[in-house]
Amino acid sequence: MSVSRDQLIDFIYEEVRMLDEGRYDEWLALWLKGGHYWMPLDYKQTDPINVTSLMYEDLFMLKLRVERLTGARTFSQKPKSRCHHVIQRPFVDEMNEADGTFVTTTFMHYVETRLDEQFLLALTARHEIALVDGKLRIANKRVDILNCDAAFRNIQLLP
Amino acid sequence: MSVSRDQLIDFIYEEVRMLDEGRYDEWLALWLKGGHYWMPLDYKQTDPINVTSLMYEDLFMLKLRVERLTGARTFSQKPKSRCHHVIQRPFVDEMNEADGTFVTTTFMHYVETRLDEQFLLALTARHEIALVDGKLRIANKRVDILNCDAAFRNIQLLP
Amino acid sequence: MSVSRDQLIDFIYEEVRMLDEGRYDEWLALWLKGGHYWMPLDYKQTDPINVTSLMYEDLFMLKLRVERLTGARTFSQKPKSRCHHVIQRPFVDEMNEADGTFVTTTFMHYVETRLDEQFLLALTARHEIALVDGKLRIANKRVDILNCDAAFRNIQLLP
Amino acid sequence: MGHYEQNPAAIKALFRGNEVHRDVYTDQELYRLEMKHLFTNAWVFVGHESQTPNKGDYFSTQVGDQPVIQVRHSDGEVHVLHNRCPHKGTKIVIDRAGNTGKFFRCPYHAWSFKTDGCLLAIPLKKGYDNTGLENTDNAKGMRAVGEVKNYRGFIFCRLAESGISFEDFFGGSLSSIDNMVDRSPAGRLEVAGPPLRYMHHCNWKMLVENQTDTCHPMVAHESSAGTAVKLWKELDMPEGTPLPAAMEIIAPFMSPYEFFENMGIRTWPNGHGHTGVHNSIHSNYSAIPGYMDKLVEAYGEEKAKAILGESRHNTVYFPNIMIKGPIQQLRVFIPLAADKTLVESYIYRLVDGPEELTARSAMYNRMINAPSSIVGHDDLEMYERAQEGLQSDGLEWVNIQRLYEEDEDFSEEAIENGTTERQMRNQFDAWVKFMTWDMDVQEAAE
Amino acid sequence: MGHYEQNPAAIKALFRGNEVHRDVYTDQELYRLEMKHLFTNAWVFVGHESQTPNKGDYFSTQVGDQPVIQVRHSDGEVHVLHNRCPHKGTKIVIDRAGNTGKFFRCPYHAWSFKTDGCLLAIPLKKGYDNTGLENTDNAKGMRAVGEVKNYRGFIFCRLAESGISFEDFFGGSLSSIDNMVDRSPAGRLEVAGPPLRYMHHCNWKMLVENQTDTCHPMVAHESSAGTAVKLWKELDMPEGTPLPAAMEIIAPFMSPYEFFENMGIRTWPNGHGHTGVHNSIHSNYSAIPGYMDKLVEAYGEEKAKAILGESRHNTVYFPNIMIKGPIQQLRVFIPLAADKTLVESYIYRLVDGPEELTARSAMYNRMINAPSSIVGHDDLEMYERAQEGLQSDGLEWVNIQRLYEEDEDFSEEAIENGTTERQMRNQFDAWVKFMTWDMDVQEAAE
Amino acid sequence: MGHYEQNPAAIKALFRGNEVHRDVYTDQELYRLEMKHLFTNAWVFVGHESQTPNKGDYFSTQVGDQPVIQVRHSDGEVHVLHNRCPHKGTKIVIDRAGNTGKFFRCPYHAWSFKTDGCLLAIPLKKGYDNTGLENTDNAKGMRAVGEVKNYRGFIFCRLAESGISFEDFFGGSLSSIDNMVDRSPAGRLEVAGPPLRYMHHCNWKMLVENQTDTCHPMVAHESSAGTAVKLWKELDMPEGTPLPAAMEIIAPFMSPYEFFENMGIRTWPNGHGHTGVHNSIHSNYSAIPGYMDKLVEAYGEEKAKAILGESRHNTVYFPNIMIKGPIQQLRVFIPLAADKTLVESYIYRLVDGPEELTARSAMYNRMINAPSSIVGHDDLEMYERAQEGLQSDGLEWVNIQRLYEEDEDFSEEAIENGTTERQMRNQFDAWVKFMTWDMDVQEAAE
Ligand code: FES
Ligand code: FES
Ligand code: FES
Ligand SMILES: [Fe+3]
Ligand SMILES: [Fe+3]
Ligand SMILES: [Fe+3]
Repeated sequence: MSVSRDQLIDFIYEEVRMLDEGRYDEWLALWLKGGHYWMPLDYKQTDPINVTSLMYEDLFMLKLRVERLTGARTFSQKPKSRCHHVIQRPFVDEMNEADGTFVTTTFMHYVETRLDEQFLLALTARHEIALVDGKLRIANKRVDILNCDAAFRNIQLLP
Repeated sequence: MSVSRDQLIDFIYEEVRMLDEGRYDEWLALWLKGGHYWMPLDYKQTDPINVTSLMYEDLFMLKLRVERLTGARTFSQKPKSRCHHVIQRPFVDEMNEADGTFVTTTFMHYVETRLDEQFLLALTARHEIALVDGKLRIANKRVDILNCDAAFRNIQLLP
Repeated sequence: MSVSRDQLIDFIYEEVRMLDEGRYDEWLALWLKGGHYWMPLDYKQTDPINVTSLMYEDLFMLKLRVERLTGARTFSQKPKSRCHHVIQRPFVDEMNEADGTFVTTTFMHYVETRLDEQFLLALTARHEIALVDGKLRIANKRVDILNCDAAFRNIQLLP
Repeated sequence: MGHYEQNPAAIKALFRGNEVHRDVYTDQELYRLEMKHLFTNAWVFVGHESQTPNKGDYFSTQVGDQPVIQVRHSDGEVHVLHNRCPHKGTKIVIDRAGNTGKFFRCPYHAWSFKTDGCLLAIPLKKGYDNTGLENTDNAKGMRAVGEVKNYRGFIFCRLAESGISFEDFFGGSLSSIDNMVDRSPAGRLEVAGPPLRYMHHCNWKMLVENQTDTCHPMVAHESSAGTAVKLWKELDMPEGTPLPAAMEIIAPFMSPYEFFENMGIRTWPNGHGHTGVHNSIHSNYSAIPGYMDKLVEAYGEEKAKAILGESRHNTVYFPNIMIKGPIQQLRVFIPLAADKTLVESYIYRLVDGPEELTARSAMYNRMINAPSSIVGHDDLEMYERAQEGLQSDGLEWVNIQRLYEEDEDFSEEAIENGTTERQMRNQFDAWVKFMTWDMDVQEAAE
Repeated sequence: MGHYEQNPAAIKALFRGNEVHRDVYTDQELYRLEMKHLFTNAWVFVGHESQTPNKGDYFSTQVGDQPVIQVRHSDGEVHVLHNRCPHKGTKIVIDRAGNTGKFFRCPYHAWSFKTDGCLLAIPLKKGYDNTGLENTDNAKGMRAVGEVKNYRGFIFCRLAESGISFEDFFGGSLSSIDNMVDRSPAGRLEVAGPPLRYMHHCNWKMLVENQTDTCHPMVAHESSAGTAVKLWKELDMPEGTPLPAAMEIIAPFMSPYEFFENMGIRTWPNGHGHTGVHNSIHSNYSAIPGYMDKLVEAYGEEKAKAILGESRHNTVYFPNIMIKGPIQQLRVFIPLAADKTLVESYIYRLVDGPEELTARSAMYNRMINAPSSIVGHDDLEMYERAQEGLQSDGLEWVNIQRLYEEDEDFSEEAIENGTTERQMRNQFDAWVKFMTWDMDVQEAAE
Repeated sequence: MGHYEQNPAAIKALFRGNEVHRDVYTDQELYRLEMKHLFTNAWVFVGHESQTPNKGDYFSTQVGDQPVIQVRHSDGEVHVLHNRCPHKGTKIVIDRAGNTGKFFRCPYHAWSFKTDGCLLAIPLKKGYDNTGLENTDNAKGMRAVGEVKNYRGFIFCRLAESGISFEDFFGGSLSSIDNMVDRSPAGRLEVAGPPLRYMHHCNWKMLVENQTDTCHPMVAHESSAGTAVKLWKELDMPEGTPLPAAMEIIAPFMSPYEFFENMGIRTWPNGHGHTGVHNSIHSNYSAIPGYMDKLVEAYGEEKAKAILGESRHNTVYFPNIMIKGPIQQLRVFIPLAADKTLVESYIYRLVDGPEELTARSAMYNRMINAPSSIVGHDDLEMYERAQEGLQSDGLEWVNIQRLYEEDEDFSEEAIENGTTERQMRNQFDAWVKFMTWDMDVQEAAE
């Protein structure tokens, strides 16, 4: 079965929508085991392991993060935060029909708000996507914040 | 006559452009009688009638709003505000070919400026669209502001 | 050879990406001689010559601007700025197949950051595109800032 | 003008009877003194009991600049506590409302408190044995405000431990709250949804004064109300077509000066007062079928008539709220800085009353008082232009002299021509009184 | 350094002739005193008469921190009024420019005023009968500034009712304005479009000092001007190819120190001065065909030659503007806070002059003074680095000692080597003079 | 509380042994005095020498509110210079790090300086002949801080020219740095990448106190650590499955009070102290194969065991850093305002040590101390709630009384129960000492 450019693009639009609508179970289900959500701390960072990142999380950590959001004693989420993406049409950078792996790059804005505060992050997301059992899945996701080395307050949801 | 997903998407792009370019007569002409422009005050608000909203306006109120903008004694518009949308590709959520009704969801940013001040709102717009006499028309429009319950100063144009 | 609406749209997406990724040589190569990058100072400004603009630059000035960014004594770029666009799908306003000239309008947000500061501009870009030797090229580019008459600090990269 | 701390004379000099010095609107030191003296010694609105209907329900807000919690205690009473953990100062709750169950628990080290503030428990308490903790105020728990009054569902408090009584402070002005509540056949109101939250870059007193400023609607709101009237005319509806609800609400803003003169203004001691003594812009709303019958049933014909006979426009409860009886609206003008004010506009449902009236209140609220309201836009424009204009040294005094008389006595209730600025003067008379309330005392003490 | 209010000695101690204390750039109290004393007692630029050509035309701006309106009155004269309604302080207009017709009308309660500020009418005036309103300043209308002068189309004002005269304040420095205006065959300028508006997070005086800082271009602007020269060389054009306009403008920034030394600097009393006494970076712009003839026609050959013979670089009119005669540019350095300055850069058209010169001015303005200018970028970088660096307690004095001489006398016009920092010292001499102008008086009065 | 400048008595009154007045967290005047006295007279962390390994390498940062540059001079030594051009105050560098070669060159007028700050050259120097420039401090170049100490790679400085010595200031507390560095078989650390930069809207001291606040983890971090433990249980792995690294890090946060009591707390004079005297949440990290052998090789068995025997938790070096020896982490709490603090969290590589330990440090850093960390989220929530809660006048004192004893003597090293708040008291004892260090002197001088 083959995958079209438009299918990959639609996949990204859908993935981001899940985050904004808090459909985390669906979102986690998109991930392949062994995948990592990486948010570098440094501009054009290459090493996720031996220098600090903002996030470099496997599925267990992502589940923990999501589960925590709904906890009765999750104080930093009383009240809850909300988030919102506006994404530019994704670029499909790689299409390896043969092994069913794909890479997309998406420029986007992320807005997170809580009480009377709101902030905006300019992001570039790189998705490694794989076709498994006829389904598109996330193999890895890298999210670069334009000013990744700036000082931030809490970033509580998933950019 | 049938309507394609792309036609619905183009319709939303065009509608928003009218607002940014101040083509209000064209914009009002898109509306069906009995339609309402609803901007909830509360997150996931369900009742537009018996609790407060930011806006819940029929065509008469929308005409009034638009007409006022050009008045000689519209003090809060001397000088005038300007607005600008950047919208993500709309999602077509419902297509009822049979009765020619459609629903789209669009994530967007709205920027409004006046003198040296400018603010940004993260919006999610839900359009109810109907095909009438071969033309796509707005049956209802709901605009949710991400931080709808935050304190705002004047929001003077149409998000 | 004919040009499709989608090709024009893709051209704009690619052009903007070059700016964000700092691929300035590629970007300069898109320009036709005699073209100007115009950023008006006034709202709906019509005259680029005899009143002040923020920018009205020919290829020589654009080359100078780009070359300067990498200079050893470019103090305002130590450290360097970074920029990022999120653009809405471009509108193709004119397609003159005959003489191979085209006009697009694109609503976009531009974010520029340096050290701990970041700002956002709401832009509307008008591209005059020409098909030359089978390649799409930039004949002219006009970038209107929504609050063009507001007071700005440094705008150092290319919106 | 010099510095005002511990200087009652300088503060009294800011109000000359017919005019007030611009510092009262622009000086940040005066703002801090307002918080420390005026909002501490006066009775200030907190919230409505229906915002915390059940035991453990809380609502977090502020009184002046003091963070407080309105909470329904296990005894069913509404308490008002300082929102500050006695251990290290952590705010106990910061969400706008919720239910805390039987006790509050601080999220930092889990000190817990009964819903009346009393200390309930400290983890690993033995760590405080023989430390003398029991001798500190911290060990007492979350401190309650000085005094709380639940008046027909509206919660007021005085931060100061002692001072003027609720009754002495409000006196006859409570009749406006009475009338609003009586409009419910059950004699009870319930809050209807969250409030509008509208930020203004101006001093809070400009907004309070505007509530009885009857010479601005036909001018400032011409672009909205005037255009509405014009558009309606253009529709050229057949004779006797009933006005749509929106027109009923907005058209009266264009009433002529005479109309507002005849409305009348009443002032009460301590800075309270209202417009619309005889009639108001709310007088001609269409009747809701069956509503009168319900009221007669509940109160008898005479009282029912009397209740609906009143159509008071805006009642100002000094220092910082306004209510509209006929549409069950309450607006709080929360002072955040000398040049920053948050307005929260609430509406209430009449228990056992017709839902149509709630719908009317909701429509009024969004049409007139929302950040997206074409009426509100021009009000905010005026306030913020004034805040900037008062920076001018060309003229340092603000004029509040319309229908002014020598030696006005604000200690007596009075009724006057509806265009007088007397109520503004009445407010500044009370402003001086409560600003200097404990200054003299403290001065003496030194 | 202690506190400065009513302390002329402390203010005088900030300037030692060869150096100045960093507080003049960083202290917010000093900023407020600059607004209250310096910008009140000095003559300050308001705008150009061509911004308000017709009766009723207005232009809103600020003098120091005072909001004012430049307006063309019915008598054809330009007036400058405080932008503050005498009723409650509302700014009468806030759009940058417009036409108000025969009168101003306050949007809040419709008090109206003639275009010279006099009260015209108050709605429902009878409400003020017997209130004594007529005895207040409020009843006089919109107050005008102390004094206004229209010098060859440039509007200046002094906020203070009395003080130094226009002629005494500017003296010989007016020759720079004369030369700029004389460049129009008709002897008139017209503003060409809106100004650039460039925000700087630094003190306004850093920008004013930079106008005669002739030792920074070849250093700070190497990345723009130097690269331009390099790129042009690389194009390797045939011998004698005329420089494009852009190169004519930017290349001279790389001139060697000798060039700037020989330019010369002239200082006048009260803080005024200019660079480019003998020649300047504007000297070698290509001539516009036919322009000289027009000037000769208008002025005769000798004067025409004299006019174009001058190529003054930057003339500083203390406290806060700079003009460039040869390209008809004026820049205002508007102080918003100790660490915040808005620069507005205007260009003017020579009435009856060639449009090519307007095009050159427009090109200069956008190339050098825009927020998007590769030259401006490095200037702002220097200012803002200095604003932050001055927070350092490692060294509290800023050095302005280049070509300094003992006991410099700024009361006499002087011409010196073009790299001297004398003009900066001249500015601080005037700064002290006008900062303390009325302090001593007031002190005495106490 | 009154005003504090030059008022040592008022400052001493803020700390009562068992409690501290909220002004120390909220008062902006006290913040400024902290910068002027505390951060000037104490030894403050600057950076690590590995951030500037080669000659000409610089790193720009701040000490208190003073902008400084850490630079490797041509003699190989690390110098700390005020980041302020002696000419007009321009910051010499503003990028976070770089290499300046043999000298610094100011971008404004090209004055240049050796990498020890000495003036190297001034363009067109003759312009200063006979001006007396040589008699100014400006002519000396970029000023160095009072004193610099490189302790095993960690650079500290004292801004004041004279005062307490490095050894007297830190005394026995240096053992924590020793243990961290000794964990490298080579006895050297290298910074591993840039630091996390986490902005907090609270006072810097809240963060420092939190470092030895052992009663908050099991409460404040239940949502992260507690949920982690729960999820891991649910995975229901076979008996003896090794904990993944993430669980090794986060699970111990849920340890019971007893665990933290037994950890123990040690305090040293001058405000230094640490948790984890006997064991800590870092004690049970899995061993890295081969690492011990390397240490034995380097130090011999006994010392190697001793090194790894220590598992000190958090060591606070007063005023504003914390280190974690077992994971080679250092956190700086940079005070930006009374209510604004920037936290920078660094990790270091053990030279010749296993990369697995660097990976563990990186994982700890991002899991616990990142702005996106689910652990950090709740800490920031507590601090910022406290900063707001302390605005409450309901209670003005913050309690730090746990395991408090009468007349505590902080001049002696002490070891206590791991849940005591003694270290917080120890910090305030030092705070008063260094806040008033030169006040009395200055007072006397007057
Ligand atoms: S701060 Fe509330 S329990 Fe410690
Ligand atoms: S404020 Fe201007 S008329 Fe009242
Ligand atoms: S400011 Fe550094 S050289 Fe002039
Ligand atoms: Fe109004
Ligand atoms: Fe310059
Ligand atoms: Fe913690």
